[in-house]
Amino acid sequence: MSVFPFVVVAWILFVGLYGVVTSRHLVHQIVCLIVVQSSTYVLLLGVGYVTGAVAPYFYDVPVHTPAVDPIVQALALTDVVVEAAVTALLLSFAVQAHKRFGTLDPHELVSLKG
Amino acid sequence: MSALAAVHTPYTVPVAMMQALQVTLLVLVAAGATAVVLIQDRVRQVLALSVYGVLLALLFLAFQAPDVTLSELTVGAVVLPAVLLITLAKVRKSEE
Amino acid sequence: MTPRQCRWVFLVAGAGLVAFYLWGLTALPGFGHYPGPYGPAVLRIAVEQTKATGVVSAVNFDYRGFDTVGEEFILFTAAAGVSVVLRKLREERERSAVDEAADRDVPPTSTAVRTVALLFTGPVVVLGWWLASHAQANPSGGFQGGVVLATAFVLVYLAGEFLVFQRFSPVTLTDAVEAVGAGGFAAVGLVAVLLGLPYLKDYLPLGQMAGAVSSSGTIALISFFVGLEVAAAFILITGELLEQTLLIRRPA
Amino acid sequence: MDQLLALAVVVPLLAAAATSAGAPLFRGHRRVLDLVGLGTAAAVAVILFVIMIRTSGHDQVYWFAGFRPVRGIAIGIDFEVQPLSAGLACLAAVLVVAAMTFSWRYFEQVASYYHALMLIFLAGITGFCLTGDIFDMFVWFELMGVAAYALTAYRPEERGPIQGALNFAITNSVGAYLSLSGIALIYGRTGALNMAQIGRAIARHPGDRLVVVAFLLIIAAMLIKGAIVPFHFWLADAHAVAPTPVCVLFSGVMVELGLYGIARIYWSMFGQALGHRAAIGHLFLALGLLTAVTGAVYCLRERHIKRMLAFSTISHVGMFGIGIALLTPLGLAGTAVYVIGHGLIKGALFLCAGAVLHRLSSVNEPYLHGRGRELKVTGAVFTVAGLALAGLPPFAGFAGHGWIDASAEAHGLPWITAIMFICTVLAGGTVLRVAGGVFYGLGDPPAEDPQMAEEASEETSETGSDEGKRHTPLTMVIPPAVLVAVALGTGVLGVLGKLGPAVQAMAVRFQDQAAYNAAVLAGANPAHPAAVYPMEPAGVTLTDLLVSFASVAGALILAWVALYWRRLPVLRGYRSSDRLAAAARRFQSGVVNDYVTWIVLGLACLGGVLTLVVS
Repeated sequence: MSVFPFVVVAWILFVGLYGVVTSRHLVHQIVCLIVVQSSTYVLLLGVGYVTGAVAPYFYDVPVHTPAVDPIVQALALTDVVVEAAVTALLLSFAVQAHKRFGTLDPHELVSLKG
Repeated sequence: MSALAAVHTPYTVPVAMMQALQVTLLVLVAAGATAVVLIQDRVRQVLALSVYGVLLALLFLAFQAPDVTLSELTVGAVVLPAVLLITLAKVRKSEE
Repeated sequence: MTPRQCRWVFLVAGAGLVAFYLWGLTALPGFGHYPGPYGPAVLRIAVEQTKATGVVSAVNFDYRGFDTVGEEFILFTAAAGVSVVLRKLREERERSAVDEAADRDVPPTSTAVRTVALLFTGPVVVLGWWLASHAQANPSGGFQGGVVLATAFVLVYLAGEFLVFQRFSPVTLTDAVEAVGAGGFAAVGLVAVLLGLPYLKDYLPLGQMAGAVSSSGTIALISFFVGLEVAAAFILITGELLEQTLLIRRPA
Repeated sequence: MDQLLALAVVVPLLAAAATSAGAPLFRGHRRVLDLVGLGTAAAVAVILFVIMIRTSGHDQVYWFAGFRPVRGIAIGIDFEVQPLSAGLACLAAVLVVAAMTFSWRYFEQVASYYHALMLIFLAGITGFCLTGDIFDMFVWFELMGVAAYALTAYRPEERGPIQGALNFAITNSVGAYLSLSGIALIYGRTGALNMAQIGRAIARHPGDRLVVVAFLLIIAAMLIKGAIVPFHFWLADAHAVAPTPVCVLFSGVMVELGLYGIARIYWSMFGQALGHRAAIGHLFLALGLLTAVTGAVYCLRERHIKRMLAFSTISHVGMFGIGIALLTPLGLAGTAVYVIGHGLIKGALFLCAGAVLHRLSSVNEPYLHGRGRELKVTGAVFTVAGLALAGLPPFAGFAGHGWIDASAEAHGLPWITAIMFICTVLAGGTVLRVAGGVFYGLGDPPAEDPQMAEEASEETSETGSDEGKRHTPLTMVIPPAVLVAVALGTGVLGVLGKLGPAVQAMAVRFQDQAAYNAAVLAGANPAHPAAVYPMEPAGVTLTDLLVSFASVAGALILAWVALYWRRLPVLRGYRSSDRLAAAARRFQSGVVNDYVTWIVLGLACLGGVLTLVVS
């Protein structure tokens, strides 16, 4: 159990990147990018976990009860916002790309090269 | 293993039970990520992403992070799939 | 590279990179054994210092509040970027939002969906508002509240027509609300500077009761602005994309 | 506690929010927006300049919300400012002022978000430069990135900008997520996000494999942003198509920020833990050389002027990488001055290209041949800037380049001088070729590769209708001239010896991890920072002058040959090889899947080498 969550993190990163590299449709590719990013949430929350500890909320739990790390949770929240922001922007590019190129296959979305 | 021992509080769920839950959810999340990447049909992929978002949210709950669970549920499982579906509706027309 | 070459190169290189990554990951102190000291240090003082029982919110809006300023502006910038990229271009025409049977893009809304959506709108607004205003106590905060609030507007769209959605959330107003939300957060911090304190220093009097809305100083205020910003940003983003799908047409 | 540190980031953010909130009021009053944007950028430039002066004696640390470290544990976010970081951010602010002045008459109708996006971009750069917290660095990096993606796609009615923005956004996002993984890894080890605290924690356990992995992952985003080969492919796609005023910022400062990030991360966190091994320096030297040569070669064969300038930026970034990888104070000092010189000059070149685009509606070199004769001032500025890029004394680039050379030779690496010389000649010569052909009609009218000409002509005017294009507005002529003048002034200071010792002292402080630690965690300012390598003389020698005049001469000869090669007996029968062009296109394919594959391949190789080096 002590490394299993991190193996899952590495696996999610790998399949996510595989998806980005092999995708033939921009929206599909953007979804794969979301998967890549999701590996970071699992990693963040995984490194801050303390076995047996409570969530860092002390509304109905006495203060100073051992709790898991609140910092990584705050970082993961920021991460979720970044995900939403980048995805929205990429999707707006995809909409315009579809208008200009008539396709969303990354291999055909080429205007400048060399 | 680290020198730190697991802590115990009056609110602690039995560790074995918690671990079983976490392992199950981790396996499901790994499978979910793989499914999201491998599904080629766009609409189905977005639905898979939504399910994946729910799985992640449950995993975060098991990681004692209810705040992130709430965000992941609202963003990852609802808003992003909705926005993706709207985009797909826009780009679908000429593909068919 | 051809797609085939791309895939093979990736399978080899990606396996190498992930192996390297795992090599580092397995050196971590084992799952469930977070060593600190950042988290424990904050847990030790947070409730006492900020009067917020939700320590994650205390971190987000106080200890690491400056990160959250940046985070809100990331969302703000993304919404601005979406409106720039999806603005109506000169050659494009806009068709009327009235459902034209011949060129229908979405199936008509059934009465069941309409009723359920309308029934949910009210409670969702209340829930979003509650979440946004209880950052200091529970697993909630401006961000989650804001997203839920935005969902309420999308429900209005589900319940009726896009035009109603647009009437409920006119772009200029949403724009302004978004800017006020993001700018408001930054300005709350700036007031501290005007008072001669470090940026974002909590200058409001703290109450005695940990977890109450009025007790946690600027946390509640910041959470309110974040809620405004997030709700407006998501409404803008969804609205721009919906407008593309439903109204904008290629030049005739 | 100096409140200016916080204001440098908060002021542009608030101004951006204000322009956006007040957008309905400003409709039809674009000048108000222009003035707010310009005023804010100028104010930020002044603030950062003051910070740079005030930090020249000792570092400044600013704890947000007043959360000072408790017993060596940072619980809040800090800004840790040294003159080099403030100076780089100040360069960005100056370039934003120039770009905004230029766009006074440039965009025919500017959507209100242009100013907001530019100011947010500037705020992101400033936060990235000043912060002392690794996650905060990631946040400002992302803010800068998101603003940059949106600005790249500012003209969505064309194909190029959309494709460029997509490639830019996807590659850089992948990098950012890898960085975040690295941050999470190092957090899992040290339980800290403050860079000084992390550095102190990991220095206690040398040889930790997690540290090596985290180091590579964290700098992944910076390698991509810094366009180090093979992570550079997105750059040409994005720089060639972004609106010209935005290109000024991309080439002038954003790419350099990637290298700054690597340097900051290395010298505040990983230097001691990785043992300051020469082998790590050599690894980055190799990357820098590869980047410099690749950029220069692609630059030479490019006919799209903005793309050509983008490749020249890649070449120069390689040289900056070399300067940093020497790990010496003089190398870093030279890089700092070179970055300033290059940023100003490259900004001027892009603005001139923008003026050409405004008047002649093209940036296609073969098409423009001889058509730019009327643009007298623009042509003159472009030519002078080209000469400066080729190393003409006493421009700032000359001093910086010379110091890097001097430091390389002092460490027994004279061949670096030779390669940097060649790259400077290639990049400078190409710019001079364009200057000669376009503005003075020199050379034979070119008959060019039709495919490349077609690609180059894809760029259409950014300024809309043809009305009022009979002359170039002063707002497009003056900014590039002023930038060139500032580069000249800085260079004169350098040549007179006023800059050398001061900048080198700054570099020593930048590289002293112990002093950084003490400043952040103990609030102490050691008077005598310890240099990893000894200080070296930073004067201008006769050899420096000779070498630089030789490189200017070389660039002029190269430009002349490139313009008249058909008349030369040796080259008369030469045809540009299709196979060569096809090979070049295979790498720079424009397909983002390929680019991400290259990133993964590059990182896997770097990971392997780092593993061998450290273990």
